[in-house]
Amino acid sequence: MDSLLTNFLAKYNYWVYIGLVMIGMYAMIAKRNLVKKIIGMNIVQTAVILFYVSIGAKKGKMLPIIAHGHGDSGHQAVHAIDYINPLPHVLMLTAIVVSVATLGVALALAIKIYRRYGTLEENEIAARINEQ
Amino acid sequence: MDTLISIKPLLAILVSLLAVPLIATSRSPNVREGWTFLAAIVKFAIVASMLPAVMNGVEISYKLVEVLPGLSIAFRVDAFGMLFALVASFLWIITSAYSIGYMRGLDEHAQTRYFCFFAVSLSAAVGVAFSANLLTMYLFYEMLSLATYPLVTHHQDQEARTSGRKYLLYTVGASIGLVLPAMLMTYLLTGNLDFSPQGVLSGNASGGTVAILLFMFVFGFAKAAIMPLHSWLPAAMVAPTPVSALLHAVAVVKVGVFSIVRVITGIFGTELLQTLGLSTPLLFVAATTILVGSFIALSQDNLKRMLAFSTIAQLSYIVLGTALLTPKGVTGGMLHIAMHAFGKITLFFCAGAIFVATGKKNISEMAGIGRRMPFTMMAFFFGALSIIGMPPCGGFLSKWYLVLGALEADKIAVLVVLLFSSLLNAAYFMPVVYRAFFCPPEEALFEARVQEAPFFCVAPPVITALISIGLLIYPQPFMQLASMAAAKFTGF
Amino acid sequence: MSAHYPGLIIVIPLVAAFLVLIGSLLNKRLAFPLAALALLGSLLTSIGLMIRVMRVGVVEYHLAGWAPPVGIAYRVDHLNALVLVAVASVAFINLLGTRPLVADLFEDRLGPFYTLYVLLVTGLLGIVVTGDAFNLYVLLEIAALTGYALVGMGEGRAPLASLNYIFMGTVGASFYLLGIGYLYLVTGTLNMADLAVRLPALYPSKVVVSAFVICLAGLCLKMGFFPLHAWLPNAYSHAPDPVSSLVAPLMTKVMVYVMVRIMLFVFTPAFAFDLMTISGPMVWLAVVAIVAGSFLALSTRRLKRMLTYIVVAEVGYMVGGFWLGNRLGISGAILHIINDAVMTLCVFLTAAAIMARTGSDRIDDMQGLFKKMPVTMAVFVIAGLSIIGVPPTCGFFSKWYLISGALAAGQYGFVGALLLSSLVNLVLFFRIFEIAYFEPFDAHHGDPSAGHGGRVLSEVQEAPLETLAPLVATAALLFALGIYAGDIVSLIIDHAIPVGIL
Amino acid sequence: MKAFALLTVLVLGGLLFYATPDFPPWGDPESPASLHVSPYYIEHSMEDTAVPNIVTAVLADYRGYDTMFETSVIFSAGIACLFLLRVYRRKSDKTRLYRHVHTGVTLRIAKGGKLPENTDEFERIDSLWVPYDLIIKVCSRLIVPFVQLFALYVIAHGHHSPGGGFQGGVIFGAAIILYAISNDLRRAFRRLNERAALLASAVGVLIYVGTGLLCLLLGGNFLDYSQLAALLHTNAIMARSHGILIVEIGVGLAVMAVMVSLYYNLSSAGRHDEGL
Repeated sequence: MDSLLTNFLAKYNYWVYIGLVMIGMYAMIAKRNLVKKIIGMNIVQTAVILFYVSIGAKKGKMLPIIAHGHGDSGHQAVHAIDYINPLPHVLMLTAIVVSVATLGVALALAIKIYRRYGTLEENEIAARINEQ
Repeated sequence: MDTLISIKPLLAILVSLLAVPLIATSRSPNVREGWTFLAAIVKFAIVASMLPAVMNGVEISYKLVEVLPGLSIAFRVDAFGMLFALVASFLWIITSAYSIGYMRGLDEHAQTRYFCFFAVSLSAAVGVAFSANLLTMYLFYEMLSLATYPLVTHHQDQEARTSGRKYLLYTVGASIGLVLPAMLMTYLLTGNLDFSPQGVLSGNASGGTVAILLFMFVFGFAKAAIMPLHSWLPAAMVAPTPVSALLHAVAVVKVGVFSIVRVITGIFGTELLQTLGLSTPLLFVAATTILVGSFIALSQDNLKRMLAFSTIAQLSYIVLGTALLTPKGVTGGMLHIAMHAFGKITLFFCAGAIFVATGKKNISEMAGIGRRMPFTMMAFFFGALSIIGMPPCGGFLSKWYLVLGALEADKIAVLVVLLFSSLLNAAYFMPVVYRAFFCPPEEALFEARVQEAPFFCVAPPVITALISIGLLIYPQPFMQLASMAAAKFTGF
Repeated sequence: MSAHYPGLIIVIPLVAAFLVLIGSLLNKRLAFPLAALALLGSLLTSIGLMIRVMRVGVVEYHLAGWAPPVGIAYRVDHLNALVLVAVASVAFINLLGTRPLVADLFEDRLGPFYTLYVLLVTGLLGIVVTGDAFNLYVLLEIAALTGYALVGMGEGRAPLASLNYIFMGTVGASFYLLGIGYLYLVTGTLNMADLAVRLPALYPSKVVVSAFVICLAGLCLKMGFFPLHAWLPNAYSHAPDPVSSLVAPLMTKVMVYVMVRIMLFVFTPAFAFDLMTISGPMVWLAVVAIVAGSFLALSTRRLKRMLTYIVVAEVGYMVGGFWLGNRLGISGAILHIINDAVMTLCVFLTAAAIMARTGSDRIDDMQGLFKKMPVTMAVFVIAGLSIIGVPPTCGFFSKWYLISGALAAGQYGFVGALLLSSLVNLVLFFRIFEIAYFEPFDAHHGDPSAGHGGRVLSEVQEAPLETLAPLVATAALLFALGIYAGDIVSLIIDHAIPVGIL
Repeated sequence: MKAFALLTVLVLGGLLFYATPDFPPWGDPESPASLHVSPYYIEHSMEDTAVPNIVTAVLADYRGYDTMFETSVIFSAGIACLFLLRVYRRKSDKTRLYRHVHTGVTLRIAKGGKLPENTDEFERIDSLWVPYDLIIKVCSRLIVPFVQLFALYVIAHGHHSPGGGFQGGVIFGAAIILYAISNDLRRAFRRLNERAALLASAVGVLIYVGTGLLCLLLGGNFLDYSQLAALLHTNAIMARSHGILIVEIGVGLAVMAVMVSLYYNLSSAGRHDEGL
C-alpha cells in the first residue's frame, strides 16, 4: 500500500498529463460545438507539453541558466547534475508555438464556418448542409 | 538451336503502332486507308522476311529492356509464333480492304478511330506471338483487350455498351484475377518466366500447385473462350463485321488459345503435364466446350452469333490438340490456328457482305440468297467446308492431324468427340448453304438477279476461300512451322 | 556546393517562400515565377543529391555544424533520396500544371497561396530529409498547417472538412510527439540513428512498447489508414482542385515514408516485425482498408470523391506491403510510394483539368469528353490503367512486388485484396471511360434547370497547353517509371532496405 | 457518440497508464533523459557559445534549425489566416459614416457627398455607434510604450535570463494588439498597416534563414554561426553568441508581426474594418 502510494506520488505529473490527454480527447470526440472541440485539441497539446516538461525536471536543481555566467568570472567547472535538463524546455517552446499556430488556423476556419452556416454546432451545420 | 539477335520482331510490332498517328491525322479517308494498307503490307513484309530464317530452325530474339531483375520485355520468334504472326499479319491486309468496303458501304461513323484501334490491336496480337516470356505476353495481351474495347463498342448504343462491359469484365477480369497471380506464383517458384521447350516449372512445384496453376492459366486467358468463360464472344458480335472477322475469329481469340498453348508448352512443358496426368482434365474441358459450343450454334438464327459459337467450339480444337501432348496432336492444333483462321474469316466476311448488300442478319431471312449473291455464297460454302473439315479445304488437314494425334495418344473418347462435332458442324452450316442455293423459288426471299455487295466486300472472302482450298494442296509454310514447333515442344 | 545539397534542398524553397510573399506585395504576378524557380531549384538539388547518394552512399549533413546527437543532422540514404526526388518533381509538375486554375481561383490572393504552397512543399521535403525525430515533428506541422489552410479555401464544405482535418491531424501529430517523448524519456536522445543504437537494450520496457503503439497510431491517423481515414475523403475532395492534386499525391505518401523510416530505422525490423506481433493484424487491416476503399469508391458518382477513396485503398497497399515484413513486400511498398505519388498526381491533375472545363465533378457530366478533350482523356486513360495495374505502366510493377511479397509471406488475404481492388478499379475507371466515350452531349446538358452546374456543350474544349504539357509529361512518367521499375528497385530500393530483411 | 468517445479515451488512457510504471520517478536526476545528451548542453554551452542561458543556446544554436522552422510555423499560421479570412472586395456602401474626432458626433455622408476641407478632424467608422472610451485610451497609451520597451529587453536579454525572440516578440505584438483593442483597428493600421506587418513577418524569418545562408556561403554548414567570426570581427565563440542575438531579433520581428496580423484577421474576420 505504502509503495503504491509513493509510486503514485512520485509520478503525479505523469498521472495528471494522462488525465489531461483523456479530457482533451473526450472533448474532441464527444462535444458538438466546434470551439469546444478546438479547446479539447488545445488541452491535448498542452498535456503533451506537461509531459515533456516533466521529463526535464530534477528535484531541487537549478534552472538551466549558468550561475555567474557573466563576464570573466564564469569559467568555473559546470556540473550537469546541478541544472535541470534544458532540452525538453527547448522542444516545448517549439510545441507551444505549434499549438498557437494550429489554434490560429483552427479559429480562422471556425470563423469561416460561422460565416457560411451561421452556427458552430455540428448538428446544426449538418442540418444546413442537408438543406442545401 | 541457333539464335539471331535482330530488331525485326520489335519493328513488326511497332509498324502498326507508328501508323496510328499517321492514320489519326490524315485529312482524307483515302490517305487514311492508304496508311492502313501501307502499315499492313510493311508489317507482313517484315514478318515474312523472318520466315526463311525461322524455317531453317533459327530463332530470332530481341531484348528491349529489363523491367524487373531477370525479367525483361523481350521478343523471340520461333516456329509457333511465326505461324500465328504470319496468319494475323497476312489477314490484316485482306481485312483492311474488306473494312474499306464494309465501313464505306454502311457509311459508319468514327472510321478514323476504328482504323486506329484496329492497328493497335494488330500490334498487340503480333506482340503476343513474338513474346519471349510470360510478362511480355501478358503486357500485349492486356493491350489487346483494351485496344479492342472501342472496336467492340463501336456503335456506341446500349447494346454495344452492355457487350463492351461483358467483354472487358471477362477478358481483363480473368487476366487480372487469374493470370496475374498465376504468373506471380510461377515467378516466385521458378524465378523465371521465359518460355522454354522443357517448361520452367518442372522440378520447382508440387503436383497440386501445378494443377492449380494450369487451370488458372487456362481459364485466365479468357480470350480463348473456354467454357464457362465464353459468353463474351457472342456478345462481342455487336462490333462491325470486319472486327468480328479479324479479331473475333483470328487475332483476339487466337491470342487466347495461343497464350494457352504457349503456357502449356513453354511454362509447364509437355513432359511435366504428361507425368502428372493433367492432360485428361484439360481434354475434358476442351471437349465439353467443343460439344456444348456446337450444340448452341445449332440453335442460333443470327448468323454472326452462330459463327461466334462455332468459333468457341473450334478454338477448343486447338486446346484439345495441344492437350493430347503428342507430336501429331500438337501439330494438328497449331495447324488449326491457320486453317480455322482462313475458314472462319471467310464466313465472317460473307456474313458482313450479306449485311452490307441486304441488311439481313438472320439465317431465316437468307433463303435463296445464293442466287442474288453467288460469289459470296460460294465463298461461304468453301469456308464452311473448311470448318467442318472436309476436302477440298485446309480444315481437313488440321482435323486429320488431330485425329491422328488422338489415335497416337490412344484416346478414343477424343476421337469420338472430334468426329461427332464435325457432324454437328455440318449440321449447322449445311442448311444455310442449302437454303441459300436450293430453296424452292416460291420460298426465296430475293429476286434471282445478281446483285453483289461492293467489290471490296466480295473480293476478300473469295480470296480467303481460295486460299483455304489452296492450303489443302500446298499447306506450306504453315505445315512445316507447325511440325517444327510440335517437334520442339514435345521433344520428338 | 554539392556537399550542401541536403541543406539547400530545404533552404531554397524556404527562402523562396518569404520572397514570394515579399514579391507579391510588390506585384502579384511575381508570385508564380518565384515559386516555380524555387521548386525547380529543389528538384534539381534533389536529383543532384540522388546521384550523390548513388555514387558515395549515405550523405550526412550537420546543421549548424553540430554533430548528432547534440545537433540536428540530416542523414540521406537511398530511401530519402528517392522519395525526395518524387516529392520535388510532383510538387513542381503540379505547380506548373495548375497555374491557370490558381490564377482563376485565387486571383486576389496569389501571394499567400504560393507562399503556403512552397512552404508546404518545404515541410514535406524536410520530413523526408531529416534524421532527427523531433525535427520531423516540426516539419510535419509546417506541412500540415499550410495544408489545412489550403484545403480550407475550397468551396462548400471545405472549411468544415479542413477543421476536421485539423483535429485529426493534430491528434496524429500529438501522438507522434508523445511517442517520441516516450523514447526520449528512456534514451535521452532524439536523433534517429542514435535512437536505433540505444533502443535494443530497452526493448522489454513497457515505455518502448507504448511509444511504438502511440507513434504508429499517430502515423496511421496522419496517413488516413483505415479505420482512421474518416477525415481524408472530405478534406481531399472538398479542397480546391490545385490543392487536392498537390496534397493527395504527397501527404499520405510522405506519411507512409515516415512510417517506413521510423519502423525500420528507429525501432529496427527486429523489434517492429519480430518482437511486436502486429504484422499479421496490420496486414489484415490493410486488406480491410483496400476492400473498404475500393467499395466506397464504387459507391460515389463524384469524380474527386471517388479518387480520394482510391487514395484510401492505395494507403492500404503500401501499409500492407510494408507489414508483410519481407524484402519483396517492403520494396513494393516503397516503389508504390513513388508510383502512387505520380499516379495520383496524374488523375487529380486530369480531374482538375476536366472539372475546370465542364464545371462539374459529377461523373455523369463527363459525357462525350473523349471527343471534346481527347488529350486530357487520353492521359486520364493512361493514369487509370496504371491504377488498375496494366503493364507497362508503373502501377503494374508495384502491384507485382506487393503480390509477390504477399505470396512469399503466405498472406493470401492480401493477394486477394490486391486483385479485388484491381478489378474494382477496372470497373471504376471503365465506368468513367464508358460515360465519356458514349452519350454525346445532348442539347439540354448544362441547362441550369437540369439541376447540375455543367456548362454548355460548345464551351467545353481541350484544356490549355499550359495544363496539357505537364499532364502529358506525367503520363510519360508513368510509363518511364514502369519500364525502369526493375532498375529503381535494384539500384535504389534494394540499398534502402536494411540488409537483415530477406 | 459519447459512448464511443468514452471508449476511445479509456483505451488511450489504459495504454498510457500501462507504460507509466516503467517511467523513471519524476524529478529523478539519474533518469536516462538527463544522462545522455543534455549534460553536454549544460557543460559545454558556455564554452561553445558564451551564452549562460542554456535554453537559449540550445534553442538558437544547437537546435537552431528546429527554431527556424518554428518561426516558419508561426509565419505560415499568419499567412494561413490571411489566406483563409481576408476579404478583399468590400461592399460599396451607399452611405459612409464619419465621426468628428473631438466631439464624437457621427456624420452620415450620402453617396457622392463630400467631407469638409480639413479632413483630419474626421475619421471613418463602420457602425453607427462605436465605443469611445477616453479612460481606456489614455491608460493604454501610457502602458504601451513600457510594454514595448520591456519586449525589447526580453529579446535582448535572452542570453542571460529567461527570454528571447519568441517571448519578446509576443510581448511586442501584445502591445500593438492592446493599442488596437483600446482604440480600433483602423487606428492600429495607421501605426502598422497590413502590408508592413506582412513584410515584417517575412523579413523577420528571412533574417533567420539569411543568417544561416550567409554561414553556408562563408563556407560552413547551414546556420553554423561560427563562420560569421570574420564578418563580426570576433572569435568563433563570440560569433555564435552574436549569431544567436541576430536570429533572436529576426524571430522577435517575425513573431510580433505575425501576432499582430493574426489579430487583425481574426478580430475583423478578414474585413479589416474597425474589428471587434
